[in-house]
Amino acid sequence: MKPKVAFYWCASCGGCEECILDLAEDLLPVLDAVEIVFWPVALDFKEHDIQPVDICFLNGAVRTSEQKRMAELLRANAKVLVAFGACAQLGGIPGLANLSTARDILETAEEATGSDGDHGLPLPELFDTVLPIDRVVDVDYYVPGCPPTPKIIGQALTALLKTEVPSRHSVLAPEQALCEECPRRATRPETLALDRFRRVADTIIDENMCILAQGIPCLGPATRAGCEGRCIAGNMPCTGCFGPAPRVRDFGAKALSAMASILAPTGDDEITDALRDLPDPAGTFYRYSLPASFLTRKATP
Amino acid sequence: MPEPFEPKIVAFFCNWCTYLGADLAGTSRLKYAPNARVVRVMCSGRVDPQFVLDAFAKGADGVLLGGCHPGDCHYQEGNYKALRRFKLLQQFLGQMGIEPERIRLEWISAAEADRVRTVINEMVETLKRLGPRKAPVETQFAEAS
Amino acid sequence: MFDPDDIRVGVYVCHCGTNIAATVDVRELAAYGAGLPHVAVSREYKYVCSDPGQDLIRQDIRDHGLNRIVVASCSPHLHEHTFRTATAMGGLNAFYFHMVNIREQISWVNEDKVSGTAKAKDLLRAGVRRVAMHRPLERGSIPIHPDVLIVGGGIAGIHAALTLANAGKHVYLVEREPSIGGHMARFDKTFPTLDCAACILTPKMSSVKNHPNITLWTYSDVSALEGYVGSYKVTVTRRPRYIDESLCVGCLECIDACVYKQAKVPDEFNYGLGKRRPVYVPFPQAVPLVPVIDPETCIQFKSGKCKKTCIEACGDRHAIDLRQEAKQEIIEVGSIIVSTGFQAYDARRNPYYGYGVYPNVYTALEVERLVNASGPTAGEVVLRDGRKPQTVGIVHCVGSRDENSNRWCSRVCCMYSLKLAHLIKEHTGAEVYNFYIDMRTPGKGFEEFYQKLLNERVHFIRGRVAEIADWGLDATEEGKLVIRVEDTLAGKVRRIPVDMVVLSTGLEPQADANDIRRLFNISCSSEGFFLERHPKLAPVSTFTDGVFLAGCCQGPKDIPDTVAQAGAAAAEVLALIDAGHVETEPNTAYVLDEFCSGCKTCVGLCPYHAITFQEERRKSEINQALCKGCGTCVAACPSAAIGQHLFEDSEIFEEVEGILTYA
Amino acid sequence: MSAYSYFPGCSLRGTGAAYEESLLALFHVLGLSLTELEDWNCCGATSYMSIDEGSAFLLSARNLALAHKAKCRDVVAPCSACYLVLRKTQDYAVRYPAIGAHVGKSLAAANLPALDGVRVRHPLEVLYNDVGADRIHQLVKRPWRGGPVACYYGCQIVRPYHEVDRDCNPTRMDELLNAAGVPTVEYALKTKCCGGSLTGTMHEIGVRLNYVLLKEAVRKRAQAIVTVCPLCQYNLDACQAEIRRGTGERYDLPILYFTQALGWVLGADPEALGFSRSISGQKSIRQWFSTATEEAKAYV
Repeated sequence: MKPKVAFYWCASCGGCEECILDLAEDLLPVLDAVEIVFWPVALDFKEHDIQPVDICFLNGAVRTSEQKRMAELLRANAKVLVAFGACAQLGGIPGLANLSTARDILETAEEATGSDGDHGLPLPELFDTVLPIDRVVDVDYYVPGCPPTPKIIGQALTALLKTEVPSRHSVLAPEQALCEECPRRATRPETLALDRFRRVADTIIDENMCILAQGIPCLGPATRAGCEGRCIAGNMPCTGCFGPAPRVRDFGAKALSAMASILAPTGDDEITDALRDLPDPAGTFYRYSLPASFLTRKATP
Repeated sequence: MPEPFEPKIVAFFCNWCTYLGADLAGTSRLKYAPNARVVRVMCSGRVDPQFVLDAFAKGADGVLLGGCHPGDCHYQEGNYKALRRFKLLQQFLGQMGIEPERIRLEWISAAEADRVRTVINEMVETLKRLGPRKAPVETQFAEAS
Repeated sequence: MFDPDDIRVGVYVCHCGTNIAATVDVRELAAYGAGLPHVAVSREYKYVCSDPGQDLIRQDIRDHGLNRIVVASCSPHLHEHTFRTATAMGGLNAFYFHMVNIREQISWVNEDKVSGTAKAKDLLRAGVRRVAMHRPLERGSIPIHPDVLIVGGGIAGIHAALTLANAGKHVYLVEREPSIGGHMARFDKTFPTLDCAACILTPKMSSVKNHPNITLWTYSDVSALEGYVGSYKVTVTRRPRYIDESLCVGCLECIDACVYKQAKVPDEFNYGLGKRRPVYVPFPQAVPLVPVIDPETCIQFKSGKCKKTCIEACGDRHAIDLRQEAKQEIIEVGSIIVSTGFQAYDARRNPYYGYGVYPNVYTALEVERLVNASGPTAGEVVLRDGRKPQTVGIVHCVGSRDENSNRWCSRVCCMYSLKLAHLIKEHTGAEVYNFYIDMRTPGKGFEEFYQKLLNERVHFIRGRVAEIADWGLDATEEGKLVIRVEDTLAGKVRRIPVDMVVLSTGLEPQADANDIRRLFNISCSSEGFFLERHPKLAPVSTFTDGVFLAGCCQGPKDIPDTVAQAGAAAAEVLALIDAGHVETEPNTAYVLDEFCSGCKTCVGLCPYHAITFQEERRKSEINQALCKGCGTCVAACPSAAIGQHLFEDSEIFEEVEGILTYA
Repeated sequence: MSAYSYFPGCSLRGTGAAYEESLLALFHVLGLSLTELEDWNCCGATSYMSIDEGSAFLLSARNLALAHKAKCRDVVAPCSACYLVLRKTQDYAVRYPAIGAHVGKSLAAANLPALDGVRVRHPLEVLYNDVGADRIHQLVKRPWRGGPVACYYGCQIVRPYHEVDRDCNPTRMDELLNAAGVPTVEYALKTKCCGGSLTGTMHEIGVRLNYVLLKEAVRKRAQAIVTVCPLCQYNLDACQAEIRRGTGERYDLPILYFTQALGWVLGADPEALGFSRSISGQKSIRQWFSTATEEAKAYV
């Protein structure tokens, strides 16, 4: 009989669900191979429909009491729990909420909507801190990406459906960083000494040249490969959605270190000047991974 | 009554200048505050920002980086790399609600024993004024859940 | 019997007599150590570095199957090597050892025992956690190139060069002046024996010149240095002297033939007390005895309209080459001795002593030239106007032991002031007054020399001179220099009129000591003299392997001490050369291919070009011989694909963890 | 150009009137505004400082506080004694917490602000740093018709504080005068004692000290001594007659303030420079500083 599969989303944009459908015709063999027993986004499922499954693909981060409960519930019912996509693996874009507090966020929202905060029905509690799935429940595998690419998903599925499965806690993507498969690899000079960093907004990026070499902080060197350099192909720098390379403990710190290292200036003021167009290190280096970083969130009184 | 706050400082000292400066402070019997814990690295350029963030995450109240004076690096220019990383890191720490005074990069030569004492004493004073670091995340999550 | 995968740490807390035990509770610390994870044995011992201490470690490794060792004692810079050896003797890999510094870092800098012990516990805990991560490592070894570079041809450089050359080693001696000899060549007599400086120095100078194992480059500077102990690549720039050393026979006819019939140029060697011609040798016994042409003053260079009588005089020797240009020599050496000497304190910095204002205020070095038979006055001690001085005042500690200039004692001034007092009295029969703060004569025969001077009726007045000026209160002071001083023995202020004042200026680092220091990658003490590796146990070594110190560049000292130190430096170099190789610290960085994405971030960062990018493999590769182990590439690698032996990320993370988590 | 607050002190309203007149005239031609500190009191110098230090500090602290209250950063104290005691108070209030507290308490009682933010300046150093020798040189209006002068700095403006000039061998007055075309001689006694108040208490010693100063100046062929301090000026000026009587040596040297010399060269009205107040050297003064001859020259 076919392995039972569940899909669920926590704090995420829904893109991870989308990308399952983006498999298009490749979806059909998947549907042959597995039996989907829980997929609230696609069909009407309720909490009580949850049943024991072989594999649960859980996307999105955890930022509410409800998401926490669902994660625990699904963990309990799944033989294999897969953290699916950047939010599930690292906290993702919602993780940037860790730069503020639940109260700030709610107040801003209520201000914007003119609501008095009394919603008349019990809403789940919004946590101060957004967390990746594995800070709430034990996770068996990770599928990186914002969102994961069809290729990565395909590989992940086949890997998981094999008889001898990959080692637990592993990330189902290549071991090296993106430069390894970057279409512009050859144009990366051996020695970089940038006078300063530049912004995408006010730079015309040469389509055939290493983007980092053009002074744009491209996180390709720090980011796990597997996406086939899609952003690069779109002439945009890598922003790190595939997360850290295997041996890295804090994605942003490593990316920051690498970027700072290839600057040329040596004087105090020259360095400050070189960093002028890099005003938001947190947003630049931790765009997808703040909740999974050492500091996890902004310190608040 | 509660014990007076004693800040914990993790110090990364380069092997050739600052660590020797600290050794000299020892042989010269200079007394200074006991709050700093020194980790020896070969060069300030070896200090991976991960170490600094890890130290803060694990509850350090301050992190002190010590290297050779510009132009004096035993490895020619490691200290410049340290300076660049430091400046960017300090900016990031600010965004994370960690006061800039909590991280300090100092050039201290093998001869500047007294500088070791002054810097550590100063930093301890500053940190006492700032008070303990704000509660680390786990407790916040515990409260939240 | 013991499972090798099971980590068994031995902890040894050293009392260092009372050095540690006094301010750290060693018993408590050892007990605490015993409670830490992985710790199988934890002891405290009076002197762990002693033989019994080391035996203890060796024995425990066997009896308790220890496979990691932590010693909490002094700085790793002092005894890390000792304990690694002990660990190895015990049959473990030497790098299964970690040292925790609780002396320089704690007991010597901390006031109370409670906080000291607490700090020690943190560091010990960190050490134990760290050592658990250690992995066995093998030391590399570098062959030592047998040739030696000596920088500075004063008595220190000369003595070291001869010692090494006589031992059959090839020496390159580089001197920036036109002749070797340094300050000593300017002295007349040497204290306390009063034997003639020239008589003992010049033979050594000429044997340097004639020694088959010595390549002597004067009028030259070391302009670049790369490499490391065993194989340094040195670039020496030889400034043009416009006379070909290989062709010149030292007849000096060119000098007599110079169109300048009178010597007009103040001559450097005599501190401007004498004159020289544009073509000159600094002094008659110069080595090499090859003149220099000074383009600043030579008419040919200034106007191009000289009869070039010097070239005529040189005739078919054709040694004079006015188109000569600076020449670069590139040499390979294995070790280096830095003996760049000192400079005398500039007496103008004490305006109240009137040097440069009153013509008859001299510095001691100037007077050395005056009393010197081969000096500008042929040994006549006369004032600028030619008079013989009736009374002379010698002022000690000018630019020494002074908050406002240099705080240190220059060590030689008391003795050379006595010497000059004796010589001046001998040459002129003048009344000589010494003004001193303390008489410091701690040396073989020094005190006796002082007594001798006292018997020669030289006056000694204890007190720091306040002022030297030419204004007089009465006839006795008219036309004299009046020395105002508090005579602290008589307890009154005195005014002493003299004809001549000698300022005993102190010794200080060369003006360009900092450039030299950076060139050779060595440190300075706070006063600017080069820093020895250890004040007692490694007085001629530096923190850069293969670079040694000799003479006053390391601190003020007299000739005997300088020569002794030069000998010591030569011995260190010989030991290095005869060992044939040095073992290197295995703290190099290396690339983990399976994680390297070929992003090239590291390649440009290495100051030693040890990292190359392997196009075909698309990986970076680190040359283990070239890597110095700074670890900057390790910190920079965005995929953490570079590791560093002895300083692995995991090891440092564990250390930090240990410091901050209360076990 | 910044505004300076002016602290005259007692001397410049007494024996040192010429100093005040020439200072004001000089600052005027230089276009520097000098406003007298309102309600100033005794600086607390000499007798106070040696008898009751505490009160001395309070006296000068009040002046500094007034300046601070009047929102002016620079207090110009021409009299060396005033300069020193004000400067010292400022320093000690910081260096010794006890004194700081004592001063602070009393100022608070008089609801005056603290001392911080006020700089004690001496006109010599103001001219040297804020105007500069080059500017002085450009502004020269009259030639110096006198002979070479000996610059005499006295003790208090160079010790123990070094803001005005180096403690031994100060040269800034020489530099300014030379820039203004006034020749100076090498004068070894430039910071030696002028006898201070000894001329009043132990007269012979005071006079002897001045004799030494004059003798050396003459020996160095100086035809006048230029000072920065009313007490120095007074001692040197007033002692000469007595020294002539005592020694039979003929001393008749003009003892000028540097502000008089510079004021003349920079074209200030000679009448406003207080030359007439000098005791000694009247003859030379009349020769050197009369505009009559100058105008006469203008015709030929």
